[in-house]
Amino acid sequence: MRYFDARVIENRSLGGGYFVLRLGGCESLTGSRPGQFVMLRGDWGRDPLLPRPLSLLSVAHEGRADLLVKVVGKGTALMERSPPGSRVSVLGPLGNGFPVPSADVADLLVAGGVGLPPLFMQAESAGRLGMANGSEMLYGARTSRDLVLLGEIRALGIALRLATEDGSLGRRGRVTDELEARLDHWRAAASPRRLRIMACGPREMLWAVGRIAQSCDIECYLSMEEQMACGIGVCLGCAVAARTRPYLYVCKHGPVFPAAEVMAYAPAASTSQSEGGAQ
Amino acid sequence: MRYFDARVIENRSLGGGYFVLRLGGCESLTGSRPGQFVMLRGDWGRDPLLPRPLSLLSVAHEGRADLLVKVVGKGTALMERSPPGSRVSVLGPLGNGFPVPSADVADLLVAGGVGLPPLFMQAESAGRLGMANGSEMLYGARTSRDLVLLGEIRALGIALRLATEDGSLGRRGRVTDELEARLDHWRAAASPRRLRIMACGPREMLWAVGRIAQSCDIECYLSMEEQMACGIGVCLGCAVAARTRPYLYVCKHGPVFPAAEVMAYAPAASTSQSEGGAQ
Amino acid sequence: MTSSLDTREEEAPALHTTCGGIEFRNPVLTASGTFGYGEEFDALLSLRSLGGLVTKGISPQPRLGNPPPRICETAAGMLNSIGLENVGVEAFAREKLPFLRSCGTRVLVNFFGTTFDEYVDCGARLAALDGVDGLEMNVSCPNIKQGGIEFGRDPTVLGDLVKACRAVVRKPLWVKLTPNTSDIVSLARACADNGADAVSIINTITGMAIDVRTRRPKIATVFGGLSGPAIKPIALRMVHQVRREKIPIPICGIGGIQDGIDAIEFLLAGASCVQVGTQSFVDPASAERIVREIEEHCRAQGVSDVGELIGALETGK
Amino acid sequence: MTSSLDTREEEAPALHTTCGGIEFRNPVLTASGTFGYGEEFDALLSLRSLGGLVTKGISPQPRLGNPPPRICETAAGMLNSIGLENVGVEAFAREKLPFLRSCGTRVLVNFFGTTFDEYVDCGARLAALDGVDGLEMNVSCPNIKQGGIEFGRDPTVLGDLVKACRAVVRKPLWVKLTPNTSDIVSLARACADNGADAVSIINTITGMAIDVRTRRPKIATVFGGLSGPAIKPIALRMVHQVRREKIPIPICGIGGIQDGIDAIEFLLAGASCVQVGTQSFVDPASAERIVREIEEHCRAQGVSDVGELIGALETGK
Ligand SMILES: Cc1cc2nc3c(=O)[nH]c(=O)nc-3n(C[C@H](O)[C@H](O)[C@H](O)COP(=O)(O)OP(=O)(O)OC[C@H]3O[C@@H](n4cnc5c(N)ncnc54)[C@H](O)[C@@H]3O)c2cc1C
Ligand SMILES: Cc1cc2nc3c(=O)[nH]c(=O)nc-3n(C[C@H](O)[C@H](O)[C@H](O)COP(=O)(O)OP(=O)(O)OC[C@H]3O[C@@H](n4cnc5c(N)ncnc54)[C@H](O)[C@@H]3O)c2cc1C
Ligand SMILES: Cc1cc2nc3c(=O)[nH]c(=O)nc-3n(C[C@H](O)[C@H](O)[C@H](O)COP(=O)(O)O)c2cc1C
Ligand SMILES: Cc1cc2nc3c(=O)[nH]c(=O)nc-3n(C[C@H](O)[C@H](O)[C@H](O)COP(=O)(O)O)c2cc1C
Ligand code: FES
Ligand code: FES
Repeated sequence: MRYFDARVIENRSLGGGYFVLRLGGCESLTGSRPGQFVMLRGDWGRDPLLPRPLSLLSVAHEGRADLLVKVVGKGTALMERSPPGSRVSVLGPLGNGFPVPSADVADLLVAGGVGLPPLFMQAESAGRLGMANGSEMLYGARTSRDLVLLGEIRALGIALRLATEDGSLGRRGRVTDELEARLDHWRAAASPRRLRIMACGPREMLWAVGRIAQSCDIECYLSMEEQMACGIGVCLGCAVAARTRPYLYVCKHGPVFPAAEVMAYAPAASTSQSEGGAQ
Repeated sequence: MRYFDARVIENRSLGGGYFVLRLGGCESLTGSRPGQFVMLRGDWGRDPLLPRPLSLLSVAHEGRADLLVKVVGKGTALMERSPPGSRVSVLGPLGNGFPVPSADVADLLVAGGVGLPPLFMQAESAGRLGMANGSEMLYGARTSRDLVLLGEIRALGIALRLATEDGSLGRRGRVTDELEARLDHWRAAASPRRLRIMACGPREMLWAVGRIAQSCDIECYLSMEEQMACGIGVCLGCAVAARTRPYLYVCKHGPVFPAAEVMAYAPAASTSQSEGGAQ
Repeated sequence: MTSSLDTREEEAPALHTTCGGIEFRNPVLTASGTFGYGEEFDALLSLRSLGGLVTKGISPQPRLGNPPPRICETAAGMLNSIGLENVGVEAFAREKLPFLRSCGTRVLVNFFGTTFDEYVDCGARLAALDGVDGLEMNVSCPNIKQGGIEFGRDPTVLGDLVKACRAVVRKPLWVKLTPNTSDIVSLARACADNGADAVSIINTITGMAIDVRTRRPKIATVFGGLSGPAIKPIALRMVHQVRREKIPIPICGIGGIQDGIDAIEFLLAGASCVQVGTQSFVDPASAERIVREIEEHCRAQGVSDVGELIGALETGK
Repeated sequence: MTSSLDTREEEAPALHTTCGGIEFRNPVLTASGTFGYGEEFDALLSLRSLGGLVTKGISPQPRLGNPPPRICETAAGMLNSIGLENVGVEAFAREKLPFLRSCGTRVLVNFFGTTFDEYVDCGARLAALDGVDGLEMNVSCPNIKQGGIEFGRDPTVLGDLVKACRAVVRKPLWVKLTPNTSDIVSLARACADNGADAVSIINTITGMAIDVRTRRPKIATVFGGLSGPAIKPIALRMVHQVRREKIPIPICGIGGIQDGIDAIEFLLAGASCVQVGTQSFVDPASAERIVREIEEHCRAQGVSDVGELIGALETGK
């Protein structure tokens, strides 16, 4: 973990408020694991004050790091407007990351919306290890506009299955519907490889994924989000209720947690479904 | 006085931290008087919070307005970085402005550093009325780097005399030294036209100009600065001690004041000189 | 206006609210000392679009105010030490009131004194004026008899002052509380117990700033009042503390409001209306915009009457 | 380091300062709750470059803290309601102190209890530990016996608490005051009168924020503590108020410090040293940078000893 200045070397808009920020000067991020994140702050005075947590999308040689960001508020809006050459402060890599791909395990990478980056990086890493074709990525969002980097994902050599709530691309419905379908398929196929689920996305989606995994007794990892101030475990701000301890910290013990660790305090299915549906 | 959105259409650096911001969409500023100012705020969130007062440098047809700005802190630094197309909020024109040029009066326009804009606009206006060649501009700053827009000033048809503290351009010394020299000259020349002084610049310079004018009994106008919040006379923040009333407001009664109105509370010459000299 | 074209007439959410005996077209007022006597803003926004305005604080006699510098900027805020400069009751009635009478919005007159008697005198004279819809008492003034401590800091002193003014003011009487207290609830209770119609929460918080080069305070009087977005969390907390204790008079929420969302936070915390202060310097048309933003929020959230929002905070208790 | 190369050795301004019985290399400490137990920052700045650090608040027993969400951002600040979660004295001594003993800077341990006895017990046990240079008592905790009002809000209660802890703590004992008061001077005086070695001014200011979509508080406990640049003017004012009254113990200034200039404002207002809190989240290397900026300011202004700045505010009185 290092704290350093980096520069935006490219800022590529993907439409729909999504953009990829390519940073230079990130040598210290070499060797980061998929699922790890950085705290990032631009050169923008006191508004907003705190740095923003962003997952790594990809880390390349020569100190290049890519982030996939969606505009949701002030900080991300300022990032979207950062031209190449802008200075940003970076603290990272932070957090634990996903388990490494393994030859005897088939990973189902479940991404919801802007939860894509850690799973993209996981797929990239699986590809590098020659294990991508055993796994698949399920990627869902509201509309086709929210499904980004599809070409790049396919280029990683991983099977990609899409879902949109409005049916504009892939399955009409939630990514968890697709997950259930795929689990049926895998069970029917009676693959010799053990199944494992890794998910990142909105909280309701994570709970739904966790419940599916629990009901099928499949190993499952969820990448969680919480409000963060420090990113390094000192402010104790990013607490999540956990099973083995009253609270764990997303920035330090996570962001990736075994589902069982955090599912204990997930709301009951019905509530969560209706909350999600009320949108 | 109007409150409206304008756009930066050009942002020209003059070096040394000076730049000219050309705004489009300023139709409401047409007819502004030299010495009037605007409250300007960029699209930059809460830091800094308050708009910044800036004198008009020039107002042209088709809603174009030029401002000459020097970077001194956060707000001006953000303005310097505003690319063409940036949105700014403008409130103006504000304040009173200088007296209009008159055929039987020779005006000595005394500008110190970034105090140039109102006097530039005054000279421009004199030029338009065909009275520029009767007047002269005395323009002083620390070094030649701080003397900007010299070609533009000369193009207005007004005589220009320069002074720098380090002697790098024009007279070595303060602009008030040049002023005294010119007053000697005018007295010797026994011109039929009445003399009048208009000045804008650092406070110490204004007090010095005011004292010179008082001692020679010459009509004199000083453009003052104070911290401002509203620019329209409601916050009562920009008070200056005055002769005819305990306090007058720079934004409402000024920024241009007859020297006698504000000189009553100017510090004694010695203090001011030594303060200035201590820099 | 524009937005009502987008949607059918009957869907327009009801924005009117009542606070402290005054009915307002909508819950957005402008705060004392940040909106002059209204006139200056006539060219910048539609006064008729506002719920109301509160004038600069008036004292029985004109006051000169403090020496400059009087203001400075701070992080997301500003300090001011204007020194309660104002034209006095007489000039107010003669020069400012005629415009206010026809400005098309509710007018509250903020007032103060430097002694008990001055407060009572000032309140009585202002309440007698036609065109004044209500009074807002500024109790953040130094009480000379009590060694310069603000009148509004001690619940007993405050209660007595409110009672004395109440006796002579037959119009709605609001009291604007100081946040320089460890117990805003007791102050609010003292007002309610002594006949105030509403409390305005909060006035500025005492602060200071220093110019490190000159080693002098940035404000000539050393201390000044902090306002702006910086204080919003504190103001909101105080509003909610008073609301939670079920003090039986309504609250006008003030402090750092920049947009409709901020205003709605105050309503949810328990305010019946709000005042926009420093933001009128940042964006002179903000009060009108905030009305629009509240309306948009109500539409988007299916709120048919802004009254549904007042005190609707869910704390799970 | 780099800057001392620019200039001749003998010109380096003296930065060391003494506050509340502890000598510091320079006046910049890091604030409790924002710097963990130091370890996490070892990779981010040079701990040896700091004047000192203050640990997260320790209680006799471990505490779990509050449910999430615990923090949210506000204008130029943040709210937190961590709930004083900590590892407890025992685990602190066993797991955290070994690192702190060799970290190369002064270590103050922030502590608290939920009863008088817990305070005394905790203070005594911590003071007995080797490697602890001093204690900072956090009195912004709810006193369960007094209906949840903070211990530090009443000068009498506070004085008694300080006296009780003083009797068992033979190391420097600082008291960190709550700003949720109308009279910071009386609180500081109660500390001085009862044997405290210094006062730290200020802790966070109670505030709140609301999510208007869900109508719930943004912090699970409804109220949280406001910190960051937003509160700097208030903190600075309180430091100066205490200094002005010539309370006979030194002050450690805290609240919204972002850079060297902010730190110097506190020194001029009367603080003998400062603590950097929230800024360590904004810029984890800031405390070290602030030391450098203070040094640069001293050079630029011809100040040969940072002590010259302490209380050097010129108010013209
Ligand atoms: C470990 C982690 C990894 C993340 N990775 C990515 C990523 O790769 N790409 C991406 O676009 N986003 C990511 N996020 C979310 C991202 O941090 C927030 O979208 C961002 O902080 C919002 O900042 P803002 O200033 O734009 O929004 P704000 O104006 O601060 O707020 C807008 C909304 O976002 C919510 N929000 C603000 N801060 C956070 C936060 N720290 N965590 C969760 N919600 C927040 C607010 O509650 C509000 O509803 C990640 C978050 C975490 C915790
Ligand atoms: C009527 C008027 C006309 C002006 N015209 C021009 C102009 O044409 N061009 C130009 O470059 N500048 C002009 N100024 C000065 C300009 O307003 C300040 O330089 C600017 O506000 C500084 O903002 P900042 O955020 O960059 O600096 P800050 O970070 O706010 O402060 C930097 C320094 O500038 C001082 N300062 C801040 N605000 C003001 C203020 N409102 N008035 C005076 N000093 C201030 C501060 O005390 C500090 O020392 C004018 C000021 C007034 C009052
Ligand atoms: C320049 C200025 C002058 C003020 N004058 C008064 C006043 O005369 N009477 C009063 O009760 N409050 C006065 N206030 C306080 C405001 O009405 C308001 O309570 C405070 O600024 C907090 O709101 P804000 O954060 O929206 O500005 C003044 C505030 C400012 C900034
Ligand atoms: C997340 C967080 C946790 C804190 N924990 C403590 C604590 O345990 N004990 C304490 O005395 N102060 C605590 N504080 C208060 C700080 O030490 C400091 O007094 C306050 O934040 C103001 O300084 P700042 O504006 O520089 O942050 C905490 C502050 C924050 C933001
Ligand atoms: S963000 Fe500070 S502990 Fe996790
Ligand atoms: S700036 Fe507000 S009165 Fe002049």
